[in-house]
Amino acid sequence: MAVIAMREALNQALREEMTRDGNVFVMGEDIGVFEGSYKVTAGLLKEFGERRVVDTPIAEEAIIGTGIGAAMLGLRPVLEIMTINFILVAMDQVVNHAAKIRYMFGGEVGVPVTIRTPGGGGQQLTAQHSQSLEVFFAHVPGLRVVAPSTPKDAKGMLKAAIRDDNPVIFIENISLYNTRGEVPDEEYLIPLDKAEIKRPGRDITFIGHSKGTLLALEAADRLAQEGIEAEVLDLRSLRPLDCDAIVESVKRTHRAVLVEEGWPTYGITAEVSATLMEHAFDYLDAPVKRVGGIEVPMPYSKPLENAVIPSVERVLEAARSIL
Amino acid sequence: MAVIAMREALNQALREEMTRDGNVFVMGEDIGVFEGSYKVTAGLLKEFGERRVVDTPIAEEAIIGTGIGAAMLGLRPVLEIMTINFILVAMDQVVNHAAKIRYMFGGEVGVPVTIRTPGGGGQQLTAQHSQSLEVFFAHVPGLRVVAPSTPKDAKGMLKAAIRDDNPVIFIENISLYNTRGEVPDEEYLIPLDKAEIKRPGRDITFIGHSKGTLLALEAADRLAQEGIEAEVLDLRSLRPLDCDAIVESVKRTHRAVLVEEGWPTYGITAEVSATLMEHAFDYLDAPVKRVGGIEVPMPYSKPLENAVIPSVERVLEAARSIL
Amino acid sequence: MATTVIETKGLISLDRFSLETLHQFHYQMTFIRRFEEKVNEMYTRAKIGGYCHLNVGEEGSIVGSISALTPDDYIYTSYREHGHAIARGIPPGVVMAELFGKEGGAAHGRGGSMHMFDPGRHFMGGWAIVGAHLPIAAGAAFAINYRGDAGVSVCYLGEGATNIGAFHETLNVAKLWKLPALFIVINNLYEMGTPVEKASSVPEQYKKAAAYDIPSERVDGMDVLAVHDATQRAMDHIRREREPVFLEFMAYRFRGHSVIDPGRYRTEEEVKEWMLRDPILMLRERMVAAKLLDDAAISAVEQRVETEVQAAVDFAEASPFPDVSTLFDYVYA
Amino acid sequence: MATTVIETKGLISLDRFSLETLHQFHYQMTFIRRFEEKVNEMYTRAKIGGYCHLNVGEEGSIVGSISALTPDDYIYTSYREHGHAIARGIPPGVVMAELFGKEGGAAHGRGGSMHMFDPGRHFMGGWAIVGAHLPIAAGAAFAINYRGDAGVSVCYLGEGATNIGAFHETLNVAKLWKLPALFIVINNLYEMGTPVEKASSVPEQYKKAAAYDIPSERVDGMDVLAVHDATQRAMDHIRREREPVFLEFMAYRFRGHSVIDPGRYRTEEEVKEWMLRDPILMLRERMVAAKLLDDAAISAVEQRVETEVQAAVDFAEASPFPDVSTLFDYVYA
Ligand SMILES: Cc1ncc(C[n+]2csc(CCOP(=O)(O)OP(=O)(O)O)c2C)c(N)n1
Ligand SMILES: Cc1ncc(C[n+]2csc(CCOP(=O)(O)OP(=O)(O)O)c2C)c(N)n1
Ligand SMILES: [Mg+2]
Ligand SMILES: [Mg+2]
Repeated sequence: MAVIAMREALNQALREEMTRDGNVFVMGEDIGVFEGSYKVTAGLLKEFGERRVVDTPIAEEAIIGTGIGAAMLGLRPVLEIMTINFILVAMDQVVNHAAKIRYMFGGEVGVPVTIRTPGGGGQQLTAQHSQSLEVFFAHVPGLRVVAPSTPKDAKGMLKAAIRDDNPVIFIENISLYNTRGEVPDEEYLIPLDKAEIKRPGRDITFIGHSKGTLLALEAADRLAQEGIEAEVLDLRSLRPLDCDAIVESVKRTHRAVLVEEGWPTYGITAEVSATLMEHAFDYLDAPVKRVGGIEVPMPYSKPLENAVIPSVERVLEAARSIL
Repeated sequence: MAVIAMREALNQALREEMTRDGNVFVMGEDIGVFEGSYKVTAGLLKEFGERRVVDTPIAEEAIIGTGIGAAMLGLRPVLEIMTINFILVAMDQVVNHAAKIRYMFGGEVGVPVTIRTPGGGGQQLTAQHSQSLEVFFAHVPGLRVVAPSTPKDAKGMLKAAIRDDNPVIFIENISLYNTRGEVPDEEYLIPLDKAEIKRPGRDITFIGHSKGTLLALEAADRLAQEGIEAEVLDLRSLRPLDCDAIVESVKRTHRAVLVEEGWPTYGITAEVSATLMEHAFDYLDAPVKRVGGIEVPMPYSKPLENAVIPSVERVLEAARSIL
Repeated sequence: MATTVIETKGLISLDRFSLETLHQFHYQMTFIRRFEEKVNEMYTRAKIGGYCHLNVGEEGSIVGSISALTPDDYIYTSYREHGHAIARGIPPGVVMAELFGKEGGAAHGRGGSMHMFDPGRHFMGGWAIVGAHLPIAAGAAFAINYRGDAGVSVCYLGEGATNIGAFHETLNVAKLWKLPALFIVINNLYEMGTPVEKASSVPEQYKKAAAYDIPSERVDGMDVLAVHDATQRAMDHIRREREPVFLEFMAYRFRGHSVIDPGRYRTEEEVKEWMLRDPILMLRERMVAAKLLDDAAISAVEQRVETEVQAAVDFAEASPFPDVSTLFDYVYA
Repeated sequence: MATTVIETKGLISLDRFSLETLHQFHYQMTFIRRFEEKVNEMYTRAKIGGYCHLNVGEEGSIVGSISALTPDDYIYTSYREHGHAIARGIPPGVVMAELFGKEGGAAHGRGGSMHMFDPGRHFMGGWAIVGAHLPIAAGAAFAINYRGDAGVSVCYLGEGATNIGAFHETLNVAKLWKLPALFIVINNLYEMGTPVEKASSVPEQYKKAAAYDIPSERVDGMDVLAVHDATQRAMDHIRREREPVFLEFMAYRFRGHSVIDPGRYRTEEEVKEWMLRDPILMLRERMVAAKLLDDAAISAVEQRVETEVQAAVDFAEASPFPDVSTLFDYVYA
C-alpha cells in the first residue's frame, strides 16, 4: 500500500471517478487554473478539460444551485466550496433544496450531488474562516454528512459519495490535508454510514470525527503508556450516526469521552452524548464527557487561537476525570 | 392583567420600545402597508411612519446586513424575517457577521440588532416552510437565542432583546400567534437567559421551549389525572442554556423528558440531554428521553404532517417509558 | 432579438395563428381561470390547505409562453404554478389531487400547491423560496449543454424575485457559460403587498438583463398572442445563438397574493382597470371581431371546462391520502 | 455626474492640486508600498500568520480616494486593506501590531490582517467574506440618513465581489432608499486566479450600476490624481443628490492574491506591462517633469518611510500578546 497525503487521496478519488463515469464533473471557485485553494483538484483541468472542470465566479448560490439542477437531470456534480464558512451564503440551496427535493416532489427525482468543503481552524484564519459547523448539515434529514479522518477513508468515502444517489456533504479539514496514511492500491469504496474502531481498547471509548479522531488517537497512545487501553471510534458519518457502533463500544468500556474540533454546545458531541444517554444508560459507569473548541469566535492571535483549539491534554484531562 | 394573544403581546412590545427609544426601528418584507405576514407589526406604519417602519424588497441578506450595519452605528434595528426558513439565504450575515463582529474587532463595536422570525409547522406549508432550525443559531457563540412560549414571556423578552447590546435571534412560532395569556398591565422585562418553571412537580421534569412547552403542559395535565406530578421547565433561552435550572429540577425529579417541535437529532433536546449527562448523571433514575418532530422534510398531506408534528401522546408515551 | 432591450409595440395579427391554435389558447386560458376559481372554493371548504397562490389574471402569460415550448424544454416556476402545470399537460385531476394532498397528486401529496412536479413532461417544479429556483434551472441548462441535448431550460419568476441575490448570480453564470436558458418574469406589479416601484430601483425588469449582456424584451402579458410570439422568438434565439434570453410579461393578478389575502394594499379602481385587460376577454374580443368565435362557442367552451374541472375535483376526491406507513419514503434514495 | 456611465479620459492637470497634496500623495503611496513589502518579509519570518493580502499596485486607488473623504465619512473594505487603514490614519504601528496578533493592534490582535478596525477614525473594517460587507456598509448609510448625520458610507470591494448575491441586493436598496453610499470597485483584473472575463459576463464593472440606475464611472486606478478627482466628484454628487454612486478603479496587484500565492495564472509579460504603470512611478514621473520632485527628494521620502516602517515593526514587536485570561472578552457585551 502506498503512503500518501489526504490531499492526494482526495485527488485520486476525483480522478478515478471522473475517469469511470462521464457524468461526474467538478465545479467550484478557482479549482481549474488555480488548482483549488488547497490544491485538491490539482491536474484535473489538464486531464479532463474545461467541460468537466468548471471554474466559477464567486457565487456560492450559483455553484450549489446549478449543481443541484444538473444533478436533477442525472449528472453527478462534485462541488468544491472553498471553505465551509462560505457555504453559509448558500445554506438555502443546501438545506431548503438539496435536502428536500426528493421528498417534496414525491420521490420523482433525486439529487446525486456531492459538496466537498474543508472546515476547521488552527491556521490563524480568524473568526470568519475557522469554523467547523458540521451540525448545520447533520441536523437536516435528506442530507448525508461525512467527515473522514484518514487518507484511506477520505478516498474510499469520496468515491462512495460521488456514486451515492443522495446529496452528500463531504467535510474535509484544512489541518489534515497533509496528514499521510496508507491507501490500498486496488480500487475500494468505504460505506457512508459506518463508524470504525480506529484503535481497539477496553477501558474507555474516545469518539470523534475528522481531527477529533486524531486527537483521540494521540490521547490513547499517551494513556497506553500508563496501562490504560482506550478504544477510539471514528464516527466518519455524522448523518446518519452509526448508533450501533457507538453504543456497542461503550457497552464494553462503560466510559466515553467525545471529541470534536468545533463548539460542543449543540455540537456533534451533544448528539453522541444524547445517544448514549438513550441507548447505553445502564452501561455507563460515569458521565460521558465532551471536549471541543472553546466557545468564542476564533481569535487571530496565536496564543489565543492555541487556547481555543482542543488539545490532546484536554482529552486526557476529560478521560482522567472519569477513569 | 389583560388576556391577549401572543401576536398582540409582540405588537405591544414593539410599540412600547419604539415609543421609548427613537433609535429603535422595524424593518422587513411587507411589514408596513401589509402589516406583516402574521400581522405582528399591525398599525406600526400608521403610528411611526415610513422612517421607522421600513418595507424592504425580497432581499434577506440586505435586510440583515443593513440591520447589522445600522446597529454598528448605534441604532437598534428590529428585523422581521418572514419565516425562519428564509433566514437560510442570509445565514452568512447572522453567523459570520452578527455573531462575530464584536469579537473580531476586539470589542471596539457592538451589534445591538434583534431578528424576529417565526418557525414551526403544522399548517401544511410543506418542506420549505415548516422548519424549526433553532440549533443553527443556538450553536453559535456571539448570538443570544430565545424562544418564548407565552404572551407574557414574548412581550417581556422582546423588550429585553431590543434593549440588549448583543445580536438576539428571537424565534416565534407560527402556531402560537393566536395563543392567549395574561400579560401584566405595567411595564416589565424578562431576562434573556433564564428558564422558568411553568408548572412545578416532583415526579418527572418535562423540558421544552416554544410549542414544546405547551405540549409538555398538556401532557402534565393529563398525568396529573393519574396522580403523577410532572414539572414543566420552559427553557425560554436556548443560548445561553440555563444549565442551573435544568439540572436543579432534574436533581429533584430524577427523570426527564425533553420536547421540541423540530428534529431532535442534533437538536435542542440533544444539548439538554448532554447537559444532564454531564451535570446530573448521579441523580438520574432513568435515561432522559427526547420527543421531537419526525425526521423527514415536512410533507404537505395532512395525515402525513400530523404524523410528523410531536403530540401530547408522544410526550406521554416517553414519560411512561421511564416512570 | 438584439442584445439591447426592446419593448414590443402593437398587436400581433390573428392571421399568424391557425384557427386551432387560437381556439386552443382560448380554451386553455378559460380552463385555468375556472380551475383556479374552483381551487379557491375548495380552499374555503378546507379541502386544500397551506399557502395557495392563484394564476387568475396571468393566463395569457402562461398559455402564450408554454405553448411555444417543445417537449424537450424544461420548465421551472415559482409557487404560483397551477396554471403552468396544466398548460404543460399535467392532467388537471393530478394537479387537484396534489392540492388535496392525495397520493394521486403530481408530487404524491408530499408537495401541495407550491410543488407540482412531472419529470416525464419536463415540469421541474413548483418552488417556494423566492428566486432560489433560478440557479437550479440554470443547472438544467448546464446539463443540456454538457450532454449536447436539445431543449432549453425555461424559468418563470415574479418581478419581486429579481431583487434577491440568487437572481444576480444566476443571470451572470447563464451568460458567462452560454446556457440555453429563458428567464421569464411575470411582472404582476406586486410582491405580496409591495408595489414594484418600492422593491426595484429599476422597476422595468427587462432593463436589468443589460447588466449581464443578456438580450431582453418587455411584452404585454395580457395579450396571449404577443406572449406566444415573443417566446417563440426568444426560443429561436437561444437555440441559434446558444445564449440566454430574458423576457418580461406585464400582467396583473386579479386576486390577492394568496387565497387568504384580501389585497387591501391596492385600490379597487386599479384592479378594475386591469380587469378591462383580462387576457381571456381580450382574446375573445379579437376572435369575435374576426368572426372566429361567437357566444354559443364561448358557452360551449365554458360548459366543457366546467365539466372537466368538476372531473378534476372528482379525481382528487377519489384518490386516497398517502398511507402514514409511507412517511419515510423518499427521504433518501 | 450623469446617471449614465462615463469612462474618464485624459490626464488631470497637476495644477489642480496644491504642492502639499501632491507630496502627500507621493509619500503615502511610497509608505504603503514599503509597508506591504515589510509585511511580506514579516510573514516569511512567521511574525504574521493566516491569510495576508497586500495592496502593492493599488496604492493610487487607495490614496487618491481616501484623501477625498472627510472625517465624517465611514470606510468599509475587503480583507485587502492594510493600505486603506494606513491612508485613513490608523498608525502604522497599530496596523503592524494587529498583523503580529498583538494587544496593541487595531483589533487588539483578535482580527489579524483581514480585520483592521478603528471606530474613532470611522474605519469600519476589514471584512473577509466576499461581498458580505456591502449590506453592512449600506446599513451605515441608512443610519446616516435616519439620524440626519453628515457623512457618506464608502465601501471598497474587488471586482470579483460584484458577482455575488449580496452585491445585487445592496445596490438595489442603496438606490431605492437613496442612501449616501459610495461603492468603489478596485478592479485588479483577478479574483484569486480567475480573470475578470471568466467571472463577470459584463467585465466592465461600472456598467453593472445601470441595473440599479446608479451613476457610475470607470477611472484609471493607477493615476492617483484621476482617482482623487473622481472620488471628489462622486462625494459631491452623493451629498448633493442624496443617492449612491459607483466607481470602478482599474488597477493591478503586482503580487499574488495573498503572500503565499506565486501567481502562476498570469504571464510575466502581463505583470511587467502593468508595472510600467506603477502608480508611484507614474506620479513621480509627472512631478519630476514638472520639477516638483527630484532624485534627492525621492530618496529623502524613501529614507523617511524606511525609518517609519521600521518603527511600526518595533511598535508591534514591543506590544504584548493578548493574555489568555482575556479569551472570553468581547464575545458578548
Ligand atoms: C427568500 C424568500 N423570502 C420571502 C418569501 C415570502 N414570499 C413568498 S411569495 C413573496 C412575494 C413574491 O413576489 P413576486 O416574486 O413578485 O411573485 P408573485 O407572488 O407576484 O407571483 C414573498 C415575499 C419567500 N418565499 N422566500
Ligand atoms: C463568499 C466567499 N467566497 C469565497 C471566498 C474566498 N475568496 C477570498 S478572496 C477571493 C477573491 C476575491 O477577488 P476580488 O473580489 O476581485 O478581490 P481582490 O482579492 O482581487 O482584491 C475569494 C474567492 C470568500 N472569502 N468569501
Ligand atoms: Mg409579483
Ligand atoms: Mg480582484
